[in-house]
Amino acid sequence: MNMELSRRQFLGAAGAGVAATALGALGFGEIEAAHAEAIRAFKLVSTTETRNTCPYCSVACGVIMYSKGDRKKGERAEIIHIEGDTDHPTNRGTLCPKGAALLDFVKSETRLKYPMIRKPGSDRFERVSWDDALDRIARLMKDDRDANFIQKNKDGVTVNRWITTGFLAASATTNETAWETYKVVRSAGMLVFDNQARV
Amino acid sequence: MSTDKDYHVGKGDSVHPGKPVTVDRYTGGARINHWITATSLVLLALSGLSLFHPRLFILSALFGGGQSVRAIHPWVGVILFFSFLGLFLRFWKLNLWKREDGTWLARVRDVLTAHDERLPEIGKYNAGQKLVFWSMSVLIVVLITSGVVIWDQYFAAYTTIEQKRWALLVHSIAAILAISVWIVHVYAAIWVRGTIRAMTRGYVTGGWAWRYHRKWLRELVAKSPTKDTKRTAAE
Amino acid sequence: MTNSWTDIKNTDLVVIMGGNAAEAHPCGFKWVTEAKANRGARLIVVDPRFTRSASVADLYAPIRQGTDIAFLLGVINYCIQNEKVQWDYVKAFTNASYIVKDGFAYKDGLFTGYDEAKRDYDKSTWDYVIGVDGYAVVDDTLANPRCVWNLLKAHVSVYTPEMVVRICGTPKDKFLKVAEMIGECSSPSKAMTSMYALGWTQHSKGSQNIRAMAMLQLILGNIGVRGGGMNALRGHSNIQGLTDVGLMSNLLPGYLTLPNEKEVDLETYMSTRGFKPLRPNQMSYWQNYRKFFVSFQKAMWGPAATPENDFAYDWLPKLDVSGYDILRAFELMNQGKMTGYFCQGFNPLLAAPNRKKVTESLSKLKYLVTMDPLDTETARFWENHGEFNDVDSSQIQTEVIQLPSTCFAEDEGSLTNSSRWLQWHWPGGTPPGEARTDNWIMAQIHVRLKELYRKEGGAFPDPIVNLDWAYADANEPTAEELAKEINGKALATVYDAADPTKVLAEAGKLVPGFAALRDDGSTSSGCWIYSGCFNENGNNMARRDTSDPDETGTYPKWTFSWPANRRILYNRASADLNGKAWDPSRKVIEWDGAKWAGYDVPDIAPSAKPADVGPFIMNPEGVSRLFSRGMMRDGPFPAHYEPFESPVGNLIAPKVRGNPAARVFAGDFEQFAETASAEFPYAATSYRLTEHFHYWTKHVRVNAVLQPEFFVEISEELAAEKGITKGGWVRVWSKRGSIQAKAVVTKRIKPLICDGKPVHVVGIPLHWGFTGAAKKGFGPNSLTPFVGDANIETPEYKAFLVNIEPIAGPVA
Amino acid sequence: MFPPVPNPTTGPQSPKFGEKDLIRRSASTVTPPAERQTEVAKLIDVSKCIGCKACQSACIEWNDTHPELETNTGVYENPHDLTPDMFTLMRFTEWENPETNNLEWLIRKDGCMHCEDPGCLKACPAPGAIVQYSNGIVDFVHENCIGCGYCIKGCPFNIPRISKVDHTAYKCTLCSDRIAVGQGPACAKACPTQAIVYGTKEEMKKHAEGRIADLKSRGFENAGLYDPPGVGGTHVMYVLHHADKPEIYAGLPNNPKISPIVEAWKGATKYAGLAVIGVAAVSGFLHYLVNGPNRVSEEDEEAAERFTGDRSS
Repeated sequence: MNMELSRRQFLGAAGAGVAATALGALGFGEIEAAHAEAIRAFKLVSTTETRNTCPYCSVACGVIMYSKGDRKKGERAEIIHIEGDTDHPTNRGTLCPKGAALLDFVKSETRLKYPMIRKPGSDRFERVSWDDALDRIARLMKDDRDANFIQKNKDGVTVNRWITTGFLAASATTNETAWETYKVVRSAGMLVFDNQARV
Repeated sequence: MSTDKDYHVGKGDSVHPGKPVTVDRYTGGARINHWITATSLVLLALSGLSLFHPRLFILSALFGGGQSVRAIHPWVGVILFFSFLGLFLRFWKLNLWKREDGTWLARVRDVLTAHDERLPEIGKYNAGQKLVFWSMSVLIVVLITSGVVIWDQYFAAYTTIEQKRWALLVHSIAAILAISVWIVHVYAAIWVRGTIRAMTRGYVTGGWAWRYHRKWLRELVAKSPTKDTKRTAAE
Repeated sequence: MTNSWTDIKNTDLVVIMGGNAAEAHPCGFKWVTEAKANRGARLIVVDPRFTRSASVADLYAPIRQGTDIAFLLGVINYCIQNEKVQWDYVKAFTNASYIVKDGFAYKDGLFTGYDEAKRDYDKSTWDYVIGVDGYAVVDDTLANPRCVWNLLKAHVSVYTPEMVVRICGTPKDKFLKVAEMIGECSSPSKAMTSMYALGWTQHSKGSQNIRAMAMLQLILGNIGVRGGGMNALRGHSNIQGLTDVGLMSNLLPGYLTLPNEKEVDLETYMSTRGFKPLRPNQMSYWQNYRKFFVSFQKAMWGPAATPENDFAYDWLPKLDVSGYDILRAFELMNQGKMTGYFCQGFNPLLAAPNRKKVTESLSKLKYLVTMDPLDTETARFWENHGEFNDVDSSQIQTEVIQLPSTCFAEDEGSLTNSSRWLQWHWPGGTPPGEARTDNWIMAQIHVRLKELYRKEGGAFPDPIVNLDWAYADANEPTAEELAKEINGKALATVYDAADPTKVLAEAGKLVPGFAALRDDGSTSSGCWIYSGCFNENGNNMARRDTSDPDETGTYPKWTFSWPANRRILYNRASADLNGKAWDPSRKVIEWDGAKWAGYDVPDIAPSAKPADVGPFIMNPEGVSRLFSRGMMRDGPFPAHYEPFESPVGNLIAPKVRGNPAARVFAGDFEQFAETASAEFPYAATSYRLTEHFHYWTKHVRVNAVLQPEFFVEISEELAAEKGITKGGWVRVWSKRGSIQAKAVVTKRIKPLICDGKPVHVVGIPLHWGFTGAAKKGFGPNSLTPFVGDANIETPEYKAFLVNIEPIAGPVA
Repeated sequence: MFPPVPNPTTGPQSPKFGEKDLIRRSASTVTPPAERQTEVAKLIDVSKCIGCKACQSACIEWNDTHPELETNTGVYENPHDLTPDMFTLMRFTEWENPETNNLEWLIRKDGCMHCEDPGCLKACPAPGAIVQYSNGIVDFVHENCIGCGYCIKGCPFNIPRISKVDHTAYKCTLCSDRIAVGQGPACAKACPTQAIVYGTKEEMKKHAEGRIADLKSRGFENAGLYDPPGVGGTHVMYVLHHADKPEIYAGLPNNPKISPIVEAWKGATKYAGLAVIGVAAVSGFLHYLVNGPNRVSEEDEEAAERFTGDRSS
């Protein structure tokens, strides 16, 4: 190990990557040999890298996700490791205890996989298809909007507001999702609209 | 009818007149007990030594590798402990120190040069055997105690690391001594011909008893019933 | 943040107050460590608890939660009394010399114009004297007793060190040391940075906490300079973005505001916006308001927004109240006035105050829709989890639809961090099961609703059916399409206003930035302040150039920083009236005789002469405000008010309870413990721990391991008094609820002596609930009061009253 | 800023060190390499540490361990101790400085120190279960480990832990797999404040000097480097604000060395022991050569017959 190399790599010498691959042909066997006794095989070898941003706090540290399979090639991609991006000016590769455990967020056992519906009075969720869930939502919205939309206030001023259905926007969705959400919510005339800025 | 002399003879010891005279020295139970102890002691020595010195690690192969040595050794230790406890209960009385033992010991030169005629008459055990008995008793207690302290798989939580360090040291030293005592024990049995038979067949010849443990023989004869069934060496 | 995380390395003094950067923003805190290690910067932490930030501080001063204004006005008073003022800066760049209307006064904790019934002010006197020339009257000598500076001097004079100590419980020597260290930063060659977060915002006077420090920073001349600034650490990864894009009841994107129902048409609406300059030569940038508004309307409704229909002005809903924030939403729900509610990645059951009220409110809905990658408590508010969620499902008639969304690793787009950097990220993993992106989900909702209106007609369908939805795939707009829409497009060719021969943007092209936006409908832009993020140069948010000339920490080519890729706001203020840097070693931009140039994009017209044009271009004055005119609901100066639940009365104005201008709903006043309550004697505060992030990471095995179980923190003194043992169980209850927790007994919390009597602090971390990998637990919000900040309604999570007792253990 | 740990490259690479660089191998001898690799070290600056546990998190993720979910026992340490699945642990101490009366929250990252003279390796009976590379890394080789726990007794810092699952010893590897391919340890890369830095031991010592100077300027006269000579120095070092009393940092040993008991056991006893056994065996053998067997003579038998005969006729 010598720091010269690591500094070079930090400066992002793309060549290093190439060189490493070139070494691969003869180098890989060596790794196996060397690892046979003690040193674990480097687990990121021949994984796909993807740049992302930590979704937690607003320091917004750069992270690199390592996956088996490449989404860009339309493959199924399974993320096997996430660590800080040293090229990122703010975090310089460092991560906090949350960021350093992002893999377990992606793979959390309580990640949601299917749309669910809980009927009034029921004590459980039941799985539904996306179509049924979304049609149901649109129907519920329209019925409420049609029933409670206020076009003019008592002074006859056009107010076009809908205040019986509200929307609580997230805090980790992208700006693009936020903008799309804004369009959808405002165009429907919703005023009960807030985000997590306050909490 | 027990007298103060009784404790020179063991349960089941008896003499059979004839040509040659035979003398029962160990019952079947005693012999089984002894051999269990012996086997476990050997296994312990071998497995223990494999962890004691790198050069001897090869011995662990006999047990299927270091992991199994680590797993087996303490359990064999437990077997040894209880098995030896059996021997102890059988023989501790007979191994109590006697006046003549001092004299015998004082003439150890004659012992080693086989001038048994110059030695005092000895009961069932001579001082040497008694020393082996008592040292083994002490060492095995030390070994089992220190052994439990370093039996991390089950007892790690009960002692400090410093205590475990001491235990390791004590355990290895005690083991060395035990092995040495064992060597003496085994050698003596080989050197004094006719001894091993006592632990294999359970009896010795009258001559053997007369030569090495005359006092024991006298007492056996004294307490033996007036008539005794003859037995030939042929049996 | 006015500055950026990386800029903090340039500071000489870091004041962490109202936040806990080391604990909540460790990787940002790195730059504090760098400043300490490389330029000998000092770190001050002022907090009720000895936090992780305090563990590496040079000076820690304890303070009772909710008394920050008293502390800060105390420091301002110290600076004024001890001449620790950067005079040139204050005179040139603040409204210190502006003359205030005669009617304005402050007495007994109230400013002029208070209406107790409305809990609101008539702010007409909170303004400058306007001269015959239509400009504000100023007195550069600061001799006029009615000038802002003299009013401020008088206003803070009551906050003597003695008074601060009585109110805050801070030991006098510690307070004076803090004031002294801060005072040193009035030198132009020294910069102090303020790092704050929800420790300041989550109070009934949160906005004024921040104003108080902002005023101090102006007096020290630390705004706009490298290593200075007001740096809001912010909470979630894109809370800055969601606020910028205006996802709030009363906002339009880019901090434009939604019309209220008095603003019957576009002209009336504009009449109260687009300010004219209050001093000669000033830029008063909001003069461009109409351009941004019209471009927004075009981005919403495209061709359907025409000059004839006031660019679809009427299609925007009009407010009848100040806003429908989360607290009002749950109040309305609780009154049975709401039918449906959507939670897009938000967990109000745990995140909103007074959980009992929240549960009751959700139970009164007809339908609730949640969209989240994780199984939130809110989605299961109807499910019985014993003591952790003791509800009767059969009695709850709310229909709940839970939609699985993708997480960061599986979607694409930009997030805006607290440095105002818009950073693009790429998807690297395949979503689990049938999880879909939020873009797809929102599109589906719109498309299906629109379809129903097309088929069935119904209440005023126009804004829905005419919503501009020209995406390649109407079912799932791509992040790129949306980003371009946010940046803005030239619908007709746009020419330079100064030189009509010069084309700024060809028709159909993306606009280069907001300077190209027009108010005639020839441009569109979803969020003007983001304009420039994705222009004809490409996706600037995806830039990864790490160059940083002279290592100033600017990183001008890394992603995109709003506005206009500017890294330090008000950076013109880093230079004096001649355009030279106050501190040559801290140069950001300088006037080279013809234009402004330097490391950063000038926050001023490049040709604006330094002596003529003030640095605070968004203000019609061109200067910053020590006196905020009518901009704040609760006063043009901050004043000390106790929390609504307080262990001691208001020593400044005994008659005033809480913030007199804060909104309190009818039912909620009864739910406050009275001041110095014997029933609820302890001052509680809620906060985050470094091992967890809000209510997400309890779903993350590793973080659950690092901090597995809910606990509260108390001092050794209180523990002894109550017979509470380390690691033992306690019950903590307020007037609104009760929780059970393990007790962490620590030296890091000490009783504070306030006005002669000890105040015990009870610390209550959040993070636990009844779903996820960690042990089931409660959160502080079963206890917190249902009241918010007077200006922006952030709930008062940081200061409330509780009682505590040891218990055998939770009843299973 | 100290040069951060570089991003990994995903292409196959030849390892920077391996078998050929062993300088010590437990219960066996190795022929040391012709030239020693540059010694590496991890420097933990306690005065920069904010106790965020990012190191623990990164360690778990990189090494794919699965620590148990415990409970809160009134302290911040979680897990409560090092375990076979938790190679590093933040230890928190609330210390009131008698000189200043200020509270100091001392937070120390505990874990393997990678001693130059490793007690674990000295105590280990299994050939090749513990190895030391010429760059200073002390690593456990699980295929060779027999789970005897001798390393625990040998370690002056109470670091190794035996897994109840596979009965082998676990501890920090200094991320040998990362270092082998020119990376730094996962904890060092993650550490938000660079309280953990990694490089050559010389670089680390130089970096420490600067840190110590800064601490002295802040009134910590006794700030210093913890690189205990008792174990020949370590490849994980601390910068302490109170280097004069390391014990206040959750019992960091003051001048640690391999326990004399272990030295005695693994030193003198080992040889003396075999000697004793040898002597016993040999002397028996010689005695036999000299004296031959000790036989019962005919006379003895007759005497016995006579004796028993008299009594029983």
